[in-house]
Amino acid sequence: MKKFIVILMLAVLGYYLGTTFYSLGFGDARFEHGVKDYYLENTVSQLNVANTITSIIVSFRGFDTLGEVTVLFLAATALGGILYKKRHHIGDRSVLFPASSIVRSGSKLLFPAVILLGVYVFIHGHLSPGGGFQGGTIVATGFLLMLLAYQDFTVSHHILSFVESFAGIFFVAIGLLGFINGGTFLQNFMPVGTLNDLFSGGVIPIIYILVGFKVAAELTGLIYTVLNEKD
Amino acid sequence: MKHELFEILQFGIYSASILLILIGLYAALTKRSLIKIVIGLSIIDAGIHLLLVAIGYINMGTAPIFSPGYEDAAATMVDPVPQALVLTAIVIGFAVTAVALSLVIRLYRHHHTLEIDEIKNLKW
Amino acid sequence: MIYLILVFFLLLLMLGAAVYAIVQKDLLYAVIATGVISLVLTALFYMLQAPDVALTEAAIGVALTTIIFIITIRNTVRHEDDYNKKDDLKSAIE
Amino acid sequence: MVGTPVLLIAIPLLAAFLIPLLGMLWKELVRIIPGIVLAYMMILSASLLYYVLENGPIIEVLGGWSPPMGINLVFSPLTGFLTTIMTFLGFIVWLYSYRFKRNVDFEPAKKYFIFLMMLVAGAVGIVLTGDIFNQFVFIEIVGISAYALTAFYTGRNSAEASFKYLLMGSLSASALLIAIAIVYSQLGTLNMAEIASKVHLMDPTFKVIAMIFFIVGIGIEAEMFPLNGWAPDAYTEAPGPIGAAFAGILVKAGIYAMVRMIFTLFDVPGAVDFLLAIGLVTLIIAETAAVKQDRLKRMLAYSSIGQMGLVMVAFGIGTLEGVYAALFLMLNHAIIKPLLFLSGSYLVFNSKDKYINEVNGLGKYLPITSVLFSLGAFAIVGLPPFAGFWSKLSILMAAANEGMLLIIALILMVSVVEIVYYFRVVNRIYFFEKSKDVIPHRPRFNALLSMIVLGVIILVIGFYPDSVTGIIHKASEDLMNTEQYINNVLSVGKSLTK
Repeated sequence: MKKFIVILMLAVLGYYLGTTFYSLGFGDARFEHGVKDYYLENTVSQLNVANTITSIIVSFRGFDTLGEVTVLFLAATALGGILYKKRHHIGDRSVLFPASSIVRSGSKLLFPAVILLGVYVFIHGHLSPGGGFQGGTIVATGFLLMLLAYQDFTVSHHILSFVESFAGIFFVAIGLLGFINGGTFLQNFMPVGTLNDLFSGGVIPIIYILVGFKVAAELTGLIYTVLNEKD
Repeated sequence: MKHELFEILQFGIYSASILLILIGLYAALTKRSLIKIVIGLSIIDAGIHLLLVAIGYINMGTAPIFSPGYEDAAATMVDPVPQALVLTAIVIGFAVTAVALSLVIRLYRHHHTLEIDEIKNLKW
Repeated sequence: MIYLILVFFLLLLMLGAAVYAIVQKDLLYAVIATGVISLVLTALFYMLQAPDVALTEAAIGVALTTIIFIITIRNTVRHEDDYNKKDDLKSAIE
Repeated sequence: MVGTPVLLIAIPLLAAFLIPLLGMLWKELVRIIPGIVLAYMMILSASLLYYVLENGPIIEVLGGWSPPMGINLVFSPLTGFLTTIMTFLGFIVWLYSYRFKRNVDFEPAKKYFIFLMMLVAGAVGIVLTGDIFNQFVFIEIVGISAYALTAFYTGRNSAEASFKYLLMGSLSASALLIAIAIVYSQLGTLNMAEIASKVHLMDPTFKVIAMIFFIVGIGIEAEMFPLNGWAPDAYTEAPGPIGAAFAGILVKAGIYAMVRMIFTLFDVPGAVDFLLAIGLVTLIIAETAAVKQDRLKRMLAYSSIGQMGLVMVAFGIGTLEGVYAALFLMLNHAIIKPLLFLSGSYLVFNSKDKYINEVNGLGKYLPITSVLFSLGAFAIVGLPPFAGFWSKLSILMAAANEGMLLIIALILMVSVVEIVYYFRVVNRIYFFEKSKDVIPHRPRFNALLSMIVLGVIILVIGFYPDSVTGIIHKASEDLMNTEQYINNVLSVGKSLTK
């Protein structure tokens, strides 16, 4: 009976969603002068950043990213809080059986390459697709690979929380620095170099590298907490 | 012929994302196992992200990146704003899923079962 | 034309993976199906000219979400309507 | 002027990132820093509100990009009024729970204070921001810290209550995202002021459907009737002071988001009557459910939902007096309900299931707490000398001007129901014998101080209401005329573009 009501409700919801989005049109410009035209013009002229999405995320809507980084910080802290166990009986790693030799040798080889890729992605955030979030996640998967392959590979919680806190503090500090010459919070106060070279876009690459460090440290800590959960 | 093909593409992507949302909602509301409910939630998220990006697509558009050869291709670029929103939404969806799964582990620690009916000792 | 066929194939694959993820009783396969959905979504984002989002979906949707689900299954129960402790995963392997 | 509105959100974030570090140096710092930060936020928002009441709203531009392009914060009489209430309440809850977490060892206590500070900062963010997607991000911040706080105790039910809350919260987030997708695809902008000015260009069917998704999304946060299944469980399972924080801060932000969306963003005519209808349904269902409860905290939770229903009814009347009455009721509810939660949690401190009959005869053992609890009970019911009387009177007058006799009858009937279940508890405190196995727990000094401060404010508003009515009149005018809101925000845009 309950399933029938749910299916009925879903049919109604699907009908309304369908009619709305089909009549909404696909692939044609629906509004004449929206916000995107301003963004597309000004990423090159005022910020000299090649990747428009990075300039939107860090400079035009930088406050969103600050909230975004806080959401990840809160999720990592919440995970630590919810799965909290007394210090003395932290479970050993809940990996069922030791990794086979292929995984062990392979991951020793792959680990530096994955970290290098992650760092490359978040350093070139403002030139090529990618950025702080993507690069940080790739670095976290690198650490995950080592955590799964080697039982004795441990990541010290102190270093992780140091990196995480320092990256967060510098991000807010750069935001506050925006006030110095009469500007506003998160304003781009650095000179904006030339388009398509590494040091273009003023504050934007610095903020995105900090976000990359923070996301990498947070997700590694998050996975480490969940992984050491064997009760 | 080109425009007619494009209509089918539009129909396909919109209906796929709406179907994903409906499948996810069905799982979240009717399935009994907690992990299945969280899977349903992440499927709803996937559907919505596809919907948001499909909103910003412009016919024959290019990616909104001014790489060396495309400095002045601003006119034919796809709308970058929904992509920026989806990037934030994906990370938020992941954070909520991680918190949900930690709660599932905590519930399992107490009740040693993942069936939502056995855990229902909070009444309306 | 080829482009259209490819997109339709990917859409059908994604919807099939979604239904499989819901119906499958063994949670491990259901979670892998969720990973497949994210994988296909990455390809679709790439076709919709959204490279940043494709990279994020690949990094977070496929890699980390699947891993966190599998670790949770590792700590709780493998089959959907199963009550006993989680040693059935070891028995299933031997 | 001590600073700009953005510091209200930037400083708590900075402190939240600092606490794990400083916690390693000296354990006590983890308890002191949130207090300093919340006190600073309270003083800053009070001084900004004083400034704004004199010379018009402050529009804070972020990232150097003028409003329609960048994100902006709007510190107007309405948002300033709500921000000051929330930061004040955050400080009171911190003061109450400063020693409260002594028995819990260091790690969870650190997280408790971080989540409390982020709950307040997120709610302030929801109220101040002028951008719908930014509001969505802040709703998520408040959401995650609320899930973590609900699951704080390692008891049997807290994880389940938190999971149910998370399930509803993520469905609301999905509904909000769909609504944002529809609005953005039609108007090309995410800024509230520009949406309000361009909304007439939108096709009416899209407008109604976007509004429905918005109402479903924000309704879960603002505890509307069909969507507040999570609220009673979350209030009861959360620690005592957090129940007060939920009732005082989280629900206010939800109601503000709902009202801003209905009054300013969309001008769909039927929305205000819908708000009236939903508010009435929420009021009646919650109050009747509250009578049946035998646990103190669940009863307070239902009463809080009922009060929010009454606020929605007041907003639903739609006139200036209606909005004035609603804001006055929000202020009173934000002061009285936390007092009831805080004193109530001391009355049933040592009992596992917190039954009401464990409160018998505590009048002799916890004199001050029970006096404060009964003061709160008299105030919320609306007896003359206390604060609640004025707000209920203003609602009845607003309804009378509109000739809604049915609503007046319903509100009076519900007040009678409230009197029944509150006085039932008060007379148990004083006129029943204490049973042997109940061990009263004397509140510590800081908890007592925070409760007394709330009690004094109730008396001050009760005897001298026009200390606050001036602010509320300005705030209600600020909400009613949307053109002024649009001109303020977009004019800053014109002047700033270089």
